[in-house]
Amino acid sequence: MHFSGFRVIKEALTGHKGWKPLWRNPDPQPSYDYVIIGGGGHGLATAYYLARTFGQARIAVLEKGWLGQGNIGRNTTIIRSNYLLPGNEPFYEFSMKLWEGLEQEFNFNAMISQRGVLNLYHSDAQRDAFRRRGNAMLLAGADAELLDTAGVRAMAPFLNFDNARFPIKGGLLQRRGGTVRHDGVAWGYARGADRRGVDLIQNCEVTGFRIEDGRIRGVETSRGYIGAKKVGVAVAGSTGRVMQMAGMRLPIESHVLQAFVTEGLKPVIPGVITFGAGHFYVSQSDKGGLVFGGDIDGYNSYAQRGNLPVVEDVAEGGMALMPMIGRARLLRSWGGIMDMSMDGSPIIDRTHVEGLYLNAGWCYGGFKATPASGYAFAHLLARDAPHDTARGYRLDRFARGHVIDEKGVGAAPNLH
Amino acid sequence: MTDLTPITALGADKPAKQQFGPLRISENPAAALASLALRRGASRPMPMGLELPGPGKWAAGHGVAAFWTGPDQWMIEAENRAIEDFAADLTAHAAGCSITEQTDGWTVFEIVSESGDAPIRAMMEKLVNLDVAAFGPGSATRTGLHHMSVFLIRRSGDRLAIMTMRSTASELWHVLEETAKGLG
Amino acid sequence: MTRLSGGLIDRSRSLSFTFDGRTFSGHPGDTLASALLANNVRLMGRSFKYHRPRGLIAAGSEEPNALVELRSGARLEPNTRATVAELYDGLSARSQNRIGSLSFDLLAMNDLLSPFFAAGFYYKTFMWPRAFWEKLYEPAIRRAAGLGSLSMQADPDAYDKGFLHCDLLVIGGGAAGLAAALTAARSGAQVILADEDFRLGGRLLAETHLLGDEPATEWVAGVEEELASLPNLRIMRRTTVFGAFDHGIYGAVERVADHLPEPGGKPRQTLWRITAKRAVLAAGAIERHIPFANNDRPGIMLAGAMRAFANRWAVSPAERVAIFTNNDDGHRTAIDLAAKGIEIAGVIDSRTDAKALGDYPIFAGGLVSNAKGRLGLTKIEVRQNGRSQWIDCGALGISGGWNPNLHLASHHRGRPVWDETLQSFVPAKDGPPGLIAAGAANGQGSTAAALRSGAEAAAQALAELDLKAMMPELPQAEDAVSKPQALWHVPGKGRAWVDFQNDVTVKDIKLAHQENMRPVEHLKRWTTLGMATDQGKTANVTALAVMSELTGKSIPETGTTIFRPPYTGVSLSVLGGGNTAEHFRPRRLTPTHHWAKSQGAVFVEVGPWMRAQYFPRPGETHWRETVDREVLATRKGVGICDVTTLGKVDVQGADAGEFLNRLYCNGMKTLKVGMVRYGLMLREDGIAWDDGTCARLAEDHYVVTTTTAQAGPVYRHMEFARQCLWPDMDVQLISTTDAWAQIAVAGPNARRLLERIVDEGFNISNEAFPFMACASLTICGGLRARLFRISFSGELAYEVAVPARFGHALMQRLVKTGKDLGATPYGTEALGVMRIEKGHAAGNELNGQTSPQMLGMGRMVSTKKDSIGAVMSRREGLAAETRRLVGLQPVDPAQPVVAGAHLFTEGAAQSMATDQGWISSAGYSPHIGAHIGLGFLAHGDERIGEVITAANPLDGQQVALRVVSAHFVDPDGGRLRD
Amino acid sequence: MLIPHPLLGLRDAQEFTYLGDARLIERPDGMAEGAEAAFADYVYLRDNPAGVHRELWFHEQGDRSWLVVTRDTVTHEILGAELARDVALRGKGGAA
Repeated sequence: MHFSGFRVIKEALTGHKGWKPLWRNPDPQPSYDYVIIGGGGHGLATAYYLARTFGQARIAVLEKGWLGQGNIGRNTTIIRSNYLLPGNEPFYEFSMKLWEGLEQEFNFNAMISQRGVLNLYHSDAQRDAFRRRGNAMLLAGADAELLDTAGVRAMAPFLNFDNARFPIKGGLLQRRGGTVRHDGVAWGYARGADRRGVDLIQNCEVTGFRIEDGRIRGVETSRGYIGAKKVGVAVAGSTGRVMQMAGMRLPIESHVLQAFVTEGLKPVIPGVITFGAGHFYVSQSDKGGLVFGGDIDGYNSYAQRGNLPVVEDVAEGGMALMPMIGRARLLRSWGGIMDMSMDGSPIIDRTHVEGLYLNAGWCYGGFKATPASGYAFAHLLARDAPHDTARGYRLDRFARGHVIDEKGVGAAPNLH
Repeated sequence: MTDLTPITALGADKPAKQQFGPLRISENPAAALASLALRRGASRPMPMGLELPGPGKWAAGHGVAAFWTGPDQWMIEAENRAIEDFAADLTAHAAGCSITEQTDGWTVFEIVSESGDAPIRAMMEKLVNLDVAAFGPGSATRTGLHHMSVFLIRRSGDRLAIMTMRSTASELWHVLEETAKGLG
Repeated sequence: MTRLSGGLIDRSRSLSFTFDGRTFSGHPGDTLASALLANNVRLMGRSFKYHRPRGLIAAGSEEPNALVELRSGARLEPNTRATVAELYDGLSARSQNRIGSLSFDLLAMNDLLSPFFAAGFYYKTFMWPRAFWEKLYEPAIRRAAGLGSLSMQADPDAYDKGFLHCDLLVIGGGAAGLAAALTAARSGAQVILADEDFRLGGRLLAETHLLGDEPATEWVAGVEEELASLPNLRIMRRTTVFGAFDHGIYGAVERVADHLPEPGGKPRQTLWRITAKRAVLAAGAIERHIPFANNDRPGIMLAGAMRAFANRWAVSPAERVAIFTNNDDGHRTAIDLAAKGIEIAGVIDSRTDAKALGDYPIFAGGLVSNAKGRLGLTKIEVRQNGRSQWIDCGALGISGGWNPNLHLASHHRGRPVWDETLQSFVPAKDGPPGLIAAGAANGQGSTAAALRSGAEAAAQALAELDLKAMMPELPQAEDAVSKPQALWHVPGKGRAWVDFQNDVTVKDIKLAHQENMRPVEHLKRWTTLGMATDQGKTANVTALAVMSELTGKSIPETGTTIFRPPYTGVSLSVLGGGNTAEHFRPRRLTPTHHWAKSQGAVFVEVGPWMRAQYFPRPGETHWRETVDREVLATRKGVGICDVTTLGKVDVQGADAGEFLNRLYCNGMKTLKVGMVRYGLMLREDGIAWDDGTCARLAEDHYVVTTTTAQAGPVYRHMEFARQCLWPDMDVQLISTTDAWAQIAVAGPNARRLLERIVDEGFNISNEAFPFMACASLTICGGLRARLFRISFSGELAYEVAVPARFGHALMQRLVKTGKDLGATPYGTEALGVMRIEKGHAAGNELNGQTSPQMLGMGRMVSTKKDSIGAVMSRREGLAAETRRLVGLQPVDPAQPVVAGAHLFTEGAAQSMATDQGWISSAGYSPHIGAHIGLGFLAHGDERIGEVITAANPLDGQQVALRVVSAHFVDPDGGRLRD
Repeated sequence: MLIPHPLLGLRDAQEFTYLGDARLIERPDGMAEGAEAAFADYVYLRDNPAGVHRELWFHEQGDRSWLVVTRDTVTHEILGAELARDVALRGKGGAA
């Protein structure tokens, strides 16, 4: 079924009787060419691109719960390609370009909204680092502008310019950055994959790998054994748990990141704004809620919930930056499990098991990467070679000393 | 004696002192401070005759006072000896220990209640995440306070000392002022 | 209508208030909701999507409809539930989410278009043409969306936070909570009783049953009196426990002054972090409604709420009301309202065997299937025995059973358990450890059961703490268990609302089912069910039941629904705890701060510190003019700068040398007593991390410095090394950063100046006190001090440290004594310029991404010893890195050098692939007479003299730079040693 | 969260700074054969268990002790805590 305004009108006038399921609920087949573990954004996107772009068939996505259960539905919905390092920036810019045509391509309105991402700076050193980053973005074909205080004030006059502890000296702006309706991404990819014959299998938990002679043969699941020629793992926060079944220790820790939304408010905040001197970033959803977050809680966790100090810390940052939000109320908080890697950058690579591939280490930045991650992982699965923009995301970069450490904090996952 | 004139941590000639309802808060710049840490294998000394207290405790006597700051580590207070080289004196009294001068590392604010321990408790509840009921006289600990690192000493039921790094003294004074006013 | 008799309002006083500009009056004890009802205002809000006219549903914090903008100006507070806004004199409120007036909202056209706005519609359209989404569709949607407005002004009120510790936290002050508190408090335990209401009693205030032989309010008063007399119990009214966090930590907000026109010197709200060994969740229950066509008409509300308004607030939403129920509880409302003189149009009870429990018409086996009255209910359609009839009534109370208010019990993601008898979810056993649910929150909703279970919960909690509880004597109370019939919605053609605020109807749930959005989370996300300000408190369970009907599975099989903090909305102001504006983070002030201020210095934030950036003099019109002067004065005469902010750590012990040897990549053990050495610390991954100096004061005593920014992390790391890596070493550490004021004295006249203050007997001549020497000595007539001959500027330089309280006076003395030597104070700007001129790496170079090799210090990493990071610094990737720190100077001296520009081979195409490095630091060098920079350039050490291009496309700049030595000043270091 | 400090009793986790897996105590010998591989493992690889985890916390706003805390990463339940120095000494075969 093709979605369109005409279709919406037609259905409205005929009692919505014609709407079909967004996807099927197939039972698993005995075997597939490709099994993707993880029905989150990255897994669904991988299946979608495998089918659509790389012309592959006999693909299944195995999801332990419901589609989009993971971090794709538990994030602050920001997209941007404002990275510094050559290992990252081309990849995220590739992702941004995929975002820009995505809705028309998969025929689903994910409400991609490029209202801009503004990172504020508060010192000369921060400005210098941002200038270096902004120039890297331009050199990679992305867009960037460096604003001074007046430029920021023109965009966001409601920030605290008067008596801030850390005065706003300017900001790095990416106008093409913005927000996307997170669930819409999962559903758009899921529907797009389903329409191309991918089996999306919910409530199907992988309980083990069948590996023979160093080669993957299939996966044991809560719904029985499923054979596979190739298996791609894209399970974000659960990476440690899943890869342990293949005997792997990884440069990854699982941490909890909380995010927050306020009650609905009439529009006040134009795009995404991040505070450079506190732990706070914010945007406003189309429904009117201020969607915001800060740092990860900082300790290993699989609990999908965090603690009060971070809530306070984030609110404190928000109040320092934009004291006019004080009378808005926090409505809801949530926690996601982040697969924090040792250098803050992801891994898209083969493993020591032939036919078993890994997509992980997205830290708290996986959402914006969804299209490129799926695309690059599909590329790797289908062609057994890394996508051009993802060459740096190798597993052995840690041992070999080719880390991609945007923040420059080293092997400290909770600081990335 | 040096001809340089010291100033207080708040930048004044004289220590700050202010009354808020039943609470009197004053800066005490006269106490000398030095840290004492046991060297490996050393036995616990009794500097100036004072028995060093255990974890979480403060003890006074023999003209000095001490509180536990960490395993095998204490801070020694000596009233009215801030200008002297107290650390050197302490070194002589604590063989086998590492002594470090801390007099100007920390600024001490003494909070005294005129009406028993309730105002002290109310103040503490708004400042630090410690179980006030369990922080009776003779207790001492380091903790966080409005993003500052402080030592708290419950000198008696109606007396609390808060020590902060000298560089944050003005900030702590502001917090104490605001908090005491809010209790009013 | 006029007030009913009775109620817990103070009729002796009147309070004036306004709603949408009209002035009304109410009484102390009223909420805005009850006062509006008392003034015949039933229409209070508009729904989110369809802008349907709405009135009250509830009487408590679960209210989804009656949201208002409270107060005005900077105190404007959007989305305030009228049901919890305590009335005060002068209160002003406005309805929200409307264009036009509340009764004529232009956006109500959305309601007419509702067929187009079915669940998930927006995912299916607005995609063509692409540009229209951001230019047309989205702006229109954004304008229409949202609820209330922000004032756009900073919140003028004060907020604070506090910390409480107790044995038992009792959440909720109704029957169960009071019994729990009484039980625990009498046992001597430390108890906190928190209730969101301004009056203790909970549901007891809304009922007419006797407790023993007295009205419930009398019993409550007696208990309150006793509790108030117990020093070990703290009653916290107007306090909402909003979240259950790990290990018995609860977040709570006390609304200290929300019931006052203005806080008057007090904080408006306080955020409490309560650490409780045990907690009793006695938060009561929330009544369910039963969806039927047009069940959102103003005047249709929960029957229990209707009863609460009548009994507690002495108001009824209408003179003639009807009740729709599936259980006995609905009948109570009819009985209580009838007793107050309200006409009961009928009780429609879905149970075929239902009987009237009072004098009112009963419609056994009946259903309410429709309602009329757009701005206020006028009549309902009743279906009974296959016939339907319209009945006039101004209000309808609905009782569909009660859902335990188990919100907090699911904050740890424990799944509530379905109770078939109660037809509701009850708290799971795997809830937050230490939290025991009691009373209606645990499905024990009769007054007697609530009292009993509250007391028992407290006793259990205390027993777990080894405290003996005395069970209090509990009064006799009603013990009726009201078992609802399973009735989740009334089938029919019209729209039947499940989630009122977000306009989710039974049809939307059916559509979600049809489109295979069946898992609960898909249902919620597809339809926005449960995402409104009430977080689904009045909707979620009903929606699950409707979905279960469609799937043919049981309700628990269909799914459960859990809640996340906060229980009700918490203002960001109070979560921020009041540390806003300049007190967001503490400022650390240097020992010479007050002096610098008196000199008119301009300050700059450097991490936690405020430092003097430069010292403008009269006549200087630009900061550069000032900085140039400070630099030249230093290089020509002598400059003075407070460098206290560098971290200082005292390292003592027999193994201090070996310890530092392992911490720094270069050797420290061989350092002679009385000497200083530059030290570079690596992270264990081999990247340069921090640098500073190590001064050896004695065989077993070093003082090391760290950078200002890393003082905390480096100290932590040193303790890690001491305690975790090499615990058998004899090393003691302590920070002494604040203890000493440290002042740099730099320039050709530095020694001459210092000789004037160093006491007799100390020889600081070049021979006696050479470059990199250190000593303890006295100055200014006996003041203990430490002197280090180290230089950041490249000049003959010293740093002198004195007890911090003397820093101010020392600074004054140096400036005064050195006047004839050209003594000039300088700030961080000049400091920065001079270190760039000298080629010293600082924060911009030590950015956590640069290796010792890149910094030109590769050879410092000793291979003869093990030190942190040494092994990893030799990894292939780091070894292969060719970028090196170089100096950069514009070919045309008039051209700028800008930090953050990228470096390219001259004439090469510019892309990420051809990128050769970047400029890390830049500034104007008065010494060179041009801008200069430091940067990392591929093979930089082999390219001295080459002209390269600095690209700064952000500013459209391309500048030709010559690669030079990073040491612009005194490259062979002669000045340091003179 | 509350950390059961072996010397000071229950203290709010906000007083602490978290580092990570307690295996960081077991630093390889940098002068040994094969040190680079050992360090690559030490610096970068983690068990990252969903369940019981031994981890390092620093009592930054307290007594400056490093603790080894045993905690369940799924429930956040804390099973114990001891001074890291004692653990380290035990590992080295020294007296705790």
